[in-house]
Amino acid sequence: MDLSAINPAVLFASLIVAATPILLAGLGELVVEKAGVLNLGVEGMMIVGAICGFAVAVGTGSPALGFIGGAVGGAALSLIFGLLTQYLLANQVATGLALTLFGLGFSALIGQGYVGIKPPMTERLSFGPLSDIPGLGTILLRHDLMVYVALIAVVAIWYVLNRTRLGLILRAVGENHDAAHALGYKVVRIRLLAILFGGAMAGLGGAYLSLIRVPMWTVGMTSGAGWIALALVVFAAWRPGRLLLGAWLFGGITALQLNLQVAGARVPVEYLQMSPYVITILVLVIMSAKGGRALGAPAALGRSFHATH
Amino acid sequence: MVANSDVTFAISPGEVHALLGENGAGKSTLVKMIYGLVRPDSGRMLLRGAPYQPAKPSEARQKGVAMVFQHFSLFEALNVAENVALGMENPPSMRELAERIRAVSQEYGLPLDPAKLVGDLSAGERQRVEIIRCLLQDPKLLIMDEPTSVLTPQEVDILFQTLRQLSAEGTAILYISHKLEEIRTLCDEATILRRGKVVATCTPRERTAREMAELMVGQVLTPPARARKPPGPVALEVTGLSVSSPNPFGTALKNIAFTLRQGEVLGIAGVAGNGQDELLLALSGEILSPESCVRLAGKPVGRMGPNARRALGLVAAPEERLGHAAAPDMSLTENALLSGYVRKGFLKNGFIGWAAVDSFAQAIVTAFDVRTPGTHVAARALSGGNLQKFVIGREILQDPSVIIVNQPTWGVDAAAAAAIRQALLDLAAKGAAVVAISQDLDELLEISDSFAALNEGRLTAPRSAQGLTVDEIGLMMGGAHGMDVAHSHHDAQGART
Amino acid sequence: MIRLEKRPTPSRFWVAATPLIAVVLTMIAGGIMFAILGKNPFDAIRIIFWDPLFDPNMSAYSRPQLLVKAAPLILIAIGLSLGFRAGIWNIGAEGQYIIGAICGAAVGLAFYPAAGWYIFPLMVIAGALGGFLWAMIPAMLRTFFNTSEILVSLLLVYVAQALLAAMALGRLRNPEGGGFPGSRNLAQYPAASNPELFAGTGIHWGVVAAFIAVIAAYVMLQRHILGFNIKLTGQAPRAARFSGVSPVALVLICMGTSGALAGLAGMFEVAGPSGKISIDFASGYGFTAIIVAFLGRLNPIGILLAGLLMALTYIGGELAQFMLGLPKASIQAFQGMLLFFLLALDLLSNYRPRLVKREGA
Amino acid sequence: AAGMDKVKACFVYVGPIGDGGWTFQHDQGRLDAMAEFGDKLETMYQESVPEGADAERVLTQMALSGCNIVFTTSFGYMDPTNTVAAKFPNVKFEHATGYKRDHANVSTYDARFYEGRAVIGHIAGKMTKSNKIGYIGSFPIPEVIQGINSYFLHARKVNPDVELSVVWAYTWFDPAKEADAAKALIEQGVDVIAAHTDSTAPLAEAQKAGNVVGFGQASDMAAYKPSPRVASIIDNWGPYYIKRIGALLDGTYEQTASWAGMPEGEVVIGEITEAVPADVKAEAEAMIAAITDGSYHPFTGPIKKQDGSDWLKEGEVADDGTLAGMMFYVEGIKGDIPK
Ligand SMILES: Nc1ncnc2c1ncn2[C@@H]1O[C@H](COP(=O)(O)OP(=O)(O)OP(=O)(O)O)[C@@H](O)[C@H]1O
Ligand SMILES: Nc1ncnc2c1ncn2[C@@H]1O[C@H](COP(=O)(O)OP(=O)(O)OP(=O)(O)O)[C@@H](O)[C@H]1O
Ligand SMILES: [Mg+2]
Ligand SMILES: [Mg+2]
Repeated sequence: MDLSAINPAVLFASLIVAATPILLAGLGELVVEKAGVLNLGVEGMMIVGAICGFAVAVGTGSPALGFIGGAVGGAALSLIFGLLTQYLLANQVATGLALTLFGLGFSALIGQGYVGIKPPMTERLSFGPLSDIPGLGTILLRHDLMVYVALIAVVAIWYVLNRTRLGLILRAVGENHDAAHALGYKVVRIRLLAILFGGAMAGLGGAYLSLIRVPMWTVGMTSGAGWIALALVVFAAWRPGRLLLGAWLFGGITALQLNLQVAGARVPVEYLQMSPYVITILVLVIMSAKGGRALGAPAALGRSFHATH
Repeated sequence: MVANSDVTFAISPGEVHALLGENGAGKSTLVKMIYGLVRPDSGRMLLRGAPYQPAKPSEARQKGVAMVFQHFSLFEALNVAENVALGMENPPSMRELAERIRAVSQEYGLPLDPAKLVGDLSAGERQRVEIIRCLLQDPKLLIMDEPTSVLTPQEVDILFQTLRQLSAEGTAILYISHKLEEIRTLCDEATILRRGKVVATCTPRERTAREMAELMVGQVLTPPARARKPPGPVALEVTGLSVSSPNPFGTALKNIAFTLRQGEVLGIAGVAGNGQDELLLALSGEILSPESCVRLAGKPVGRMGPNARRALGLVAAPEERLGHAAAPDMSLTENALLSGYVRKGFLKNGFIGWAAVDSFAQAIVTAFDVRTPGTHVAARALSGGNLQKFVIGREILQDPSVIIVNQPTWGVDAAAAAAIRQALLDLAAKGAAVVAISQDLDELLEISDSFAALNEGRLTAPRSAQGLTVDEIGLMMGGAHGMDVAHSHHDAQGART
Repeated sequence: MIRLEKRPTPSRFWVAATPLIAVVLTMIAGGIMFAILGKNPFDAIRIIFWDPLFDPNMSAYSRPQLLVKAAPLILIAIGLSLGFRAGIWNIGAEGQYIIGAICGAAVGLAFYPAAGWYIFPLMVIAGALGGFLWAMIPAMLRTFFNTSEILVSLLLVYVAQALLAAMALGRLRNPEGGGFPGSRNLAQYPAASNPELFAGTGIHWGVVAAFIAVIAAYVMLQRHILGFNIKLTGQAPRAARFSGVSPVALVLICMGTSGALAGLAGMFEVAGPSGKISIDFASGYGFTAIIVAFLGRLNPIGILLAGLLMALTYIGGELAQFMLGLPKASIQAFQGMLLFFLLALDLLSNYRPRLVKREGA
Repeated sequence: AAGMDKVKACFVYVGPIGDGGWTFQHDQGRLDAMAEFGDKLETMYQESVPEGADAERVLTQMALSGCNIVFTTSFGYMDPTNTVAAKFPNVKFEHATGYKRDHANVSTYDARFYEGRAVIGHIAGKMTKSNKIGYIGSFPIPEVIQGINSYFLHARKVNPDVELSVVWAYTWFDPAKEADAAKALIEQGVDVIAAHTDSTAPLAEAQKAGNVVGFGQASDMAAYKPSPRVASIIDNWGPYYIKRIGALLDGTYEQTASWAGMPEGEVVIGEITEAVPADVKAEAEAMIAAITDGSYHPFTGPIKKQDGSDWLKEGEVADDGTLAGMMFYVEGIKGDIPK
């Protein structure tokens, strides 16, 4: 075993990339849940984003347009969820699960002609000699644009949620939809917009998988990333900053496990696979043991809103 | 159903105008139309001479209409400043807003910390948040829907001072309350609604409370009759009861103690949020306490749950009818089973004898004159008063030795309220002990033998109700609030005793 | 503008009519999709909904297979529906299903190659117990630490899947299997197999268990105080506490029952139709059952029908795939549409849509 | 047996035909057969059939709907295939990669992928600059171990300094994880990667790294030519399907256990690109020729096991039985096979 072969800076840089899809999708879901809506269909929206992004990028030759296509695809699918749960008052858990089922099938249908194709390459941003700074340069300055978009989104979403009126209204709707309605806020419309944003972010996450992280299109290629994004939101106690840490943890454990294997360490892989989930459960327990409000769950999460007048 | 039909009234600047009516008379619906939350099907409104038809609350706010809601429109997980900002059209930056909240709240004598979470505030402080939110917008018309139902008499005084100051500044105030004495103290004119229609207008100062009540109900009211009997042996004994609240924003009980004899009615006064809910829960068995803190006929029951206590003869009727005392979407028959199966023996090996349950429900409906198409009807389809009669009837017909009721006539029309009070007194006359928790002091004075007040989770020592004045009760209730009980105007309240 | 008014009581007519309308709408939308894919929509719809039931060549085999396919879905959904009614969200039935299968199989394999009548009953107990204990993890965490059971039960699915892989590759690997992952075939070990009860039908003990569960749940919800308490807790949790229901006990009972039933389903599946523990033994029954529970409106009879409907789309879908060369994805999308329509129309049983005229402002 | 005028052949696939790997190649084989036989062959297939209970039902339904021969293309279908075969003695069943033939109408078939691994091992040994080569393993089963051993033996043979890192992904197909595995190898200095998992993700990762090469797996993965994909191992099932369906048509069909490789055209090395030096390419082609004409067996002694004990003596050739159950590394590979 030669653990010295593992360069921590390189490992960290790669876990940042591994974390980007779940980070993007998790951020979207965080906003959705802050508005009081539980959308379990992240996996479905991600994979539709993956194929839409892939198809557009292949069709136009432009990864940038691809990402826009992915976002649009994810948002379009989330619109179904929005209409069903917000206007037709369908149960959010069941609708979310149905969305995932539909998304997996639908993406495979669209994707029939895209198997085995290589998408246009997304260039890494160039920071010139800065990228060669040992440590920090390796970790932070050798990525593609979307990695930075995701990191900026963390800050932007934190800022909007906590420092702007828009964020205040969004949180108010998620806390107490009846009171928000009484004050004249359009609960359903705000939630629908949040759902669309969540869909777009999940779509971006999916497109990142199919355009950069993997990059290819295959049926079912998200293989559970959407579910991880959901777990992340809870892990993060609905805080964007902690979501970033969580994404690195989830992205990191697989990367670390594989690196240890390469270095020749004897790792019980089957059991290590469980570790991010077990760790998340432990974190959940610790946080919830601290008391209800430390958890920060929006009070109206998952409840349907129907104005009586 | 028509909530309001053909309602006409006018209010001038600086006037405090009362809107009176039974529950469900349509008061809230009317003011929601003025605030732009509900659209009228026909008719017109004029604001300062100009046609006024707000499509949404923000439009009403822009035109200078502000409203304090009957059911708080606050967000517990947000802080005071954020809550205020949500109710304003163009709030300044958070820092500036916090400054203004501090300034305005000082100016009107309603101190508030803008950074505190609303969830951590008392009911009175929450009320202030709603009021400050309105004041910050310099309203031309301020609507207040039952603002005092959760305030101590002293807090009410402070509020009235504020309102008088506002009306002196030219703000028109539309004031809704069921507390007729308050209306007499505060309001210049009153419009009385019944079943959505204006039935009368009057000048409150020139009428007695009873006269106004009879206008609202449309019938003559008689106070309940009672036969006094010497009390029997101790039925319920509470000593050193301290429990924390199951609700994160609730009030813990601190060292509660009282003794209650058979045939006795103990009235417990207190403003909402001072531990009434918790007291009922601790007595009924929903919150457990150390074994000997609660004794039923000498037997320690502190660690017993509701059903074990029911088996021993203690029943309870919580304040919240829909959701606590009754399940809204379940039928009356199912709701009769809800608390009745232990004492009525409806179960065999856990299997339910539905026929017996239904006849019990029928019996309640008949005995308590519950107006309903049948026992198959869902609880939420009943009017508030009828459901309350059902709930109280369900407990009384179980033949309890001790009954705990919280707000037994809250939101119930006068006739039904009288019937409920009479039923409680009849039960006491048969030898049961009654604990009546209420915010309605007149009600307590009417039915109690002894009297105590709950105040931030502490109970004053019970004293005989004989010769007690509302003023004294007010002091018992508000004493520990630490507010300056400055000047008060008890002229009107004096008339009540 | 359309406004929704809550009905005082759910409409019986619409409760019965909405699933039928949803199926018809799905046939139309699905037909359009099949036509776009270049297949005859009428053939496709006929093969999915008609042939498994009535095709002379197929139906003798397909009809009992409907029960076989629906049985685990129904068994799991019945358990879940109890919790869902009480507001307890176990969405990790997939994990409990896997653990039930592992435990049941492990007990059976531990006796290999002994014979004995007691082996299969012991496996049944082990399967139920495994699922029960796995469900107790989120239940305990919820009652003692107030941790969201939704998240914990879901996360435990991934742990269970990793355990399944570890078992298929390690402990339970068939020593005579040429090193391939996967256990011995229990179906070929008579003492431990969940046998076909009626020759040629494939019907096994799991189908029987599903029917027993439906009847038991129906009786309990209608006539037993436990069922009443479950409904009460879901509709009005505070009223339930007033009534004397212990929320802790209820969480444990509901989670435990759903876990045990999911574990049983897994155990019957591994000892019968599936035969062995393998890496991809889990086929998503635990998640599909959630949808089945909602489609059945959390009512045992409804769940029975919903389970059969889902099974029909699976089996009919399979037929359509190889008869018409439809891609599997189109069947998944078709199922998704069916669920969307069912969920969307559910509204009509509880709300009445009203057209309201708006006055010109 | 009598021949048939027309055959209906049915295929059961474990993944979607859009997986670009294992299932895709089986479906290519089906298409080859259709092209070969035209009107005389009708085919049906079903994709993404889970290996448990559903397989048995799908097989039964296929038999009921008139299939004459059913190809079940994954190891996990072994038991269902044999069970259903018992009920339909007139239908032929062909199970890929398994070993159970409980009934006269069940045959098995597999391919000698290790022959291809020998060729790419040779290329890897020659092309590595860091002397570190990598292998992404799916599951520790004999088929994969054969591949690892063959790859390493032939790399070592031409480059005594070569070191092999094996990463177990515990999946046949999970693009993101495969990408991570490739990345982990690359970050620790590996510059030639072979994979026994099915997606192109490792190649894409190699491309990002720039100076790393790899090989197409299962399918040609031509999109990554000429580099990083410098060669590929193609599963080519067409010849086998054509042979078996043809036998059914002309009445020569018999139960078999087929384990074919390069000589039969079932294992094909895809184009060796110009990124490979000409001399290396020539050596690789010579090895292909030798294996194809039967003059060279990739496991020819002397070979020692990892623990130093003798396995094959000078000139001795491994027997199929040992290969089929191979659960040991050869000498020189570091690390253990996970248990
Ligand atoms: N848009 C509407 N159309 C018809 N009926 C309505 C409408 N909105 C409310 N109602 C009904 O009108 C009645 C009056 O309700 P409202 O809340 O105005 O009473 P209230 O006088 O404020 O009573 P309380 O004293 O209990 O607050 C209720 O029965 C309510 O259900
Ligand atoms: N959704 C509904 N649909 C039809 N009728 C309803 C609905 N909700 C309430 N009602 C009816 O409206 C009437 C008014 O209910 P409400 O609770 O406002 O009565 P109320 O005037 O307050 O009576 P009380 O004085 O007894 O409380 C009741 O008779 C009730 O049956
Ligand atoms: Mg009102
Ligand atoms: Mg009322």
